[in-house]
Amino acid sequence: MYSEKVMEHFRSPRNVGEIDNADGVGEVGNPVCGDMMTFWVKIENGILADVKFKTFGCGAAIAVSSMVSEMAKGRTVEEAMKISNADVAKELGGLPPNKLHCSNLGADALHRAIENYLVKKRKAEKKDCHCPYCDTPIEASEICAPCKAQGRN
Amino acid sequence: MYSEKVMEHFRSPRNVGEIDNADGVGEVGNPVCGDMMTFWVKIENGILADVKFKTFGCGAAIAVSSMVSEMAKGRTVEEAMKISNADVAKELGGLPPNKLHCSNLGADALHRAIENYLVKKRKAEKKDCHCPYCDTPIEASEICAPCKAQGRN
Amino acid sequence: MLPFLGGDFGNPSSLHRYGTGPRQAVDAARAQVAALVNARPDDIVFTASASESNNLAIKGLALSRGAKGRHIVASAVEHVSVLESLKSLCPLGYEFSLVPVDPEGRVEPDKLAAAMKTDTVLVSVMHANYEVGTVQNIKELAALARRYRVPFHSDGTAAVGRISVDIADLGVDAYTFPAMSVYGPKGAAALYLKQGTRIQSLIEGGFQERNRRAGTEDVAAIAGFGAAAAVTKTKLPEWSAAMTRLAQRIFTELPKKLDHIVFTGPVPAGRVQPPFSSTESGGSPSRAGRVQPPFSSTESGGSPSRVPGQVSVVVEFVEGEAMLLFLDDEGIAAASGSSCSAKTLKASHVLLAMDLPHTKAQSSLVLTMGKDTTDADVSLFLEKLPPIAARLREISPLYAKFKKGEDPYAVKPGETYEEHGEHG
Amino acid sequence: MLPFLGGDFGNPSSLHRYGTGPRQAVDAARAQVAALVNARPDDIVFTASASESNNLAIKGLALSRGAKGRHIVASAVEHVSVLESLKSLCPLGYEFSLVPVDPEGRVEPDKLAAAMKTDTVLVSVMHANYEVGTVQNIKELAALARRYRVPFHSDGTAAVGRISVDIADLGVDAYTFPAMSVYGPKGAAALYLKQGTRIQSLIEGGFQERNRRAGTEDVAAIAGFGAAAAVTKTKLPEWSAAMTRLAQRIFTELPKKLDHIVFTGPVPAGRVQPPFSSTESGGSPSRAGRVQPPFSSTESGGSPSRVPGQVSVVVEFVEGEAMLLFLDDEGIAAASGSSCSAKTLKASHVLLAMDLPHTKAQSSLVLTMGKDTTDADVSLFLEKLPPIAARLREISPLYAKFKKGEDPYAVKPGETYEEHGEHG
Ligand SMILES: Cc1ncc(COP(=O)(O)O)c(C=O)c1O
Ligand SMILES: Cc1ncc(COP(=O)(O)O)c(C=O)c1O
Repeated sequence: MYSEKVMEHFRSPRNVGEIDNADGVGEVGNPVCGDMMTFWVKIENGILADVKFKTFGCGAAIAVSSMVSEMAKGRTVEEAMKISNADVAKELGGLPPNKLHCSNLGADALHRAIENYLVKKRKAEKKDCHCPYCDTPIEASEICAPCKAQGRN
Repeated sequence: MYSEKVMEHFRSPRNVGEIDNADGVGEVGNPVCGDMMTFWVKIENGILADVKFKTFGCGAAIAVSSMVSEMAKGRTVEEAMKISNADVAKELGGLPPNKLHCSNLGADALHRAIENYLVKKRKAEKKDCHCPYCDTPIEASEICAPCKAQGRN
Repeated sequence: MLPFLGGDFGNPSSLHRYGTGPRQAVDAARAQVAALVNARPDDIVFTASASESNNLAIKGLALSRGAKGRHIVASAVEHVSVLESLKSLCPLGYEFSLVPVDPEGRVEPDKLAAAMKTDTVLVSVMHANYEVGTVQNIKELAALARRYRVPFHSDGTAAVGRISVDIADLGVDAYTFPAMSVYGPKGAAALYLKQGTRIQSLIEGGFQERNRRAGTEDVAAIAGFGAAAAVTKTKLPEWSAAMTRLAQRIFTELPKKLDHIVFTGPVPAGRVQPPFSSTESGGSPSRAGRVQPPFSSTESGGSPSRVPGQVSVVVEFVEGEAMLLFLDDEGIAAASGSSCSAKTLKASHVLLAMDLPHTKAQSSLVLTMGKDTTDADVSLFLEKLPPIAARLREISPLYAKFKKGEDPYAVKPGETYEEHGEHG
Repeated sequence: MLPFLGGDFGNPSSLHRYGTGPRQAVDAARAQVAALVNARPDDIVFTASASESNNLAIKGLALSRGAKGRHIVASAVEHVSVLESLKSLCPLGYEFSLVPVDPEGRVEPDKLAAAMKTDTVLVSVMHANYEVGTVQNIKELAALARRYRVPFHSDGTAAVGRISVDIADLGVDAYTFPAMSVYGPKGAAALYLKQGTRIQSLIEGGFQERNRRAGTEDVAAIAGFGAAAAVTKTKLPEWSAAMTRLAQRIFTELPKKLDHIVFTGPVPAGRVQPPFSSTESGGSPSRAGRVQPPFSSTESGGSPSRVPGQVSVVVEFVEGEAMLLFLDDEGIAAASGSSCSAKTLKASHVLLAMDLPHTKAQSSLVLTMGKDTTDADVSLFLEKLPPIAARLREISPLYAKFKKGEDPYAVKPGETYEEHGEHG
């Protein structure tokens, strides 16, 4: 059912664990749904110096988390934010159709952790609320309405 | 599907043929239905001295005809009239449920041939219409109403 | 070693290793079966019998279109599993029309078109008839249905394994064929369902067969089906040629050895079909002494009008089942459309639909050859049938009447013409 | 030698000799299968799978009683083939009520009685549950239905081959069981139908199976079913005892090797069920720390309340499918009720019906022993599961939270509780 690559990442997941005093933490999913992922990121000079995760979920969820952590590590924040679900599934040599949603979760969890970092960073620097993407104070700009609507900050 | 006895009578039916100048002839069934039987009887001193038949029909129909002819031969007219469908099926060691109607046909054909003889005999002797069973002129008696109703004379 | 059963041991749908071998076996068979009929593997649904495939097709396609309409068109010569499926839909508000066939069993496109209504949601016409061998021009009929935007199902049970079937070319939406058509095991059959065809399942529950047929797959039977399909794909031309030649021997030689016989269904090129020994009410007079139009194996649509290796013949004055029993004694397996040989005790609806009178249907004999049928088998049949027929004619009151110059089929006054299902 | 195919070669329904062997084989198997469950051979209908038997029973019994009423009662823990059959009847004007079960999966007679309506025409309650092993008191439930003069069907797939089944004693009108329950081949199953029970066929056409299921019989699979049933009849007491003992080892030994586990379904006599590691909304508080009532193998109705050889357990903080994959690596086949391990991506409706919270259902593990399961297999499982669970807990964010004293299942504000079928 799973490709060899998926099974390999499932059996020996990379980057499992937590980062103490992480720069960003992101959690997606829910144990009710059967999948839950938490990502921790350490960021140095705009680069993901370390990425760790913990996952409660099926073989695909664990393999996806592992693959995402590998793909993200060493990348710039901008590059990491661009890692898409499709990229993850492709790197894993494909996923069974009914497990594709797991790849969504993995990328989402990473992005949440990075956003968490960006928000914290803005807050520390400017002490007010900025859109994590466009770097504009949220009260000041209309263009961030979508971000706001999604509750991203 | 068929018992050995049925197959034996089917393969070597007894009394096949016609009787020239038979005392009685009876025909039942119809080629449309898939079964048709004709019986011929020769009657001497109230006894069925000879019985012959021809049958268009399935294995059961042929075996039944053969068995009926054997059971009837040498019997008195009264005895032969009492041969029932159940008797025939029993003598044959049973018939498949969907072939039981064939045993009806066989006894019926014999009875028709005998009735045909009785009617001819009455006609010849008395030149009027008598009930073949009770020997009473039909116009004269009420007790033969059932026979009349069945159109037996 | 896999110590536990996992709830569904050796089940192709299951996650664990036990499942891997069986799933691969089923998928390999699916590819082989699809290749035989030029279909996409994903469009093959495995079932347990041609009857199940037909039930699934008729009920499933009709029920899933109930909101659009509830009228179905089928030919009058379909297998009972199609006809009974149609009847079962009547209490649910469905109606059906049976398209008549010509005296050789063919569905004429005009007649099919005439049966179509605005609320027709399904057309079903079998590819070949199991009883008289007639091959329909499915390509033309399916194109006609397509013009009405109505899905088209064809029962290919008697066609697959005898003629080469290209489902893509035929243009059908659904197509039935069992493993037995390719000498595969009992217990496996296919329903081809064109990609995107909506259908309501007959057996519901698990997600096997892409949600179209629940229940643990019969892996062994399916694998056997696949293997048999693969062999058939290579061997078919050879087998067909052999069966055609053997059947031709019967068409040519039997009339020389036995009188008062009439072949039914499309009869090979140029043969003069002898007339029935007597005409009667219900018998179409045009049948008497007609010259059969020649047919070649590249007739319309490239398909022959008769399947290879199929012979059906009326042996007059003799009842079908009685012939079968004596043939069986000689080691010859045959079938008949007579009422006595049918569980229903009704004469074959196929023969009656071809305008053959009841009395003649009772005398039918059907021979179906297989890949292993030999010249010796045919010779045995040609040798044994005439004495069997003679023996049965000797005891037949019909033959006696015929010989005396009487009409053996004359209707006696007051006779009712019910078949003997009613007697019992 | 039988040179011709006779239209239906080697078909048990056919007249000629080819048919004789197969027909005898089918009838012999029918007697063997009937003997296993103390039924009349004529009351056994052969089908191709338990799913088909269930579909035939539910749809066939309900449809043939549509004029009388259109309400059906079933338990909430039925197999999908029953549940989907029920759903398929809704567009035809049928309704159904699902009777809830107690936390050990049992249907209480009072609850069944409460679900009955004046227009109820069918009751269906499975004999044993495949996922949590609960055995229902069918005798009592069937007697209840009989008082309402409503036919009673039971799915015995998980009971036959594990406990001794006496259909006459159970008093049911219809009973499903596949060959696989007795280690027979895939492709054969039975539906027992009490003499005189009206039913509409699912697969219509020919007259096979006394007109209750059309299609050429899968003689090989049916013969295998018969042989397997005969062996099971003699061996069952021995097999059951062995499986019971092996399961008991897991019930006794696993808690000593692995913490934070909870057995589901009826748990053997006198064991203290550990409480869940955290209570939460939806989890019934009565579950925490309850002492399991003892059960013996001669509980009400003489049947044990759990099938031999069935173990179901929640391994907290670990997702089911992940455990299955690692167990598979060790050669151990298991199943899970987690949503990720289901094709539907929904957590087991059986576990949820037993009031187990979603979060716990995701961590379920189901072990089903067979006659060939050995002590070594059980030891292997007892040895391998704890490190697998430990490894997965190590990467589980839930376990991390639990260890930090947080509630791992706390609901975050704004979270929606949809299962992940919705994500994809
Ligand atoms: C209780 C029960 N009923 C029915 C079925 C369906 O069996 P099949 O897939 O063989 O049709 C199963 C399968 O596991 C089952 O456990
Ligand atoms: C044309 C056709 N369709 C369907 C069937 C049904 O086949 P089965 O009994 O294997 O289901 C037959 C059987 O002879 C057939 O000839």
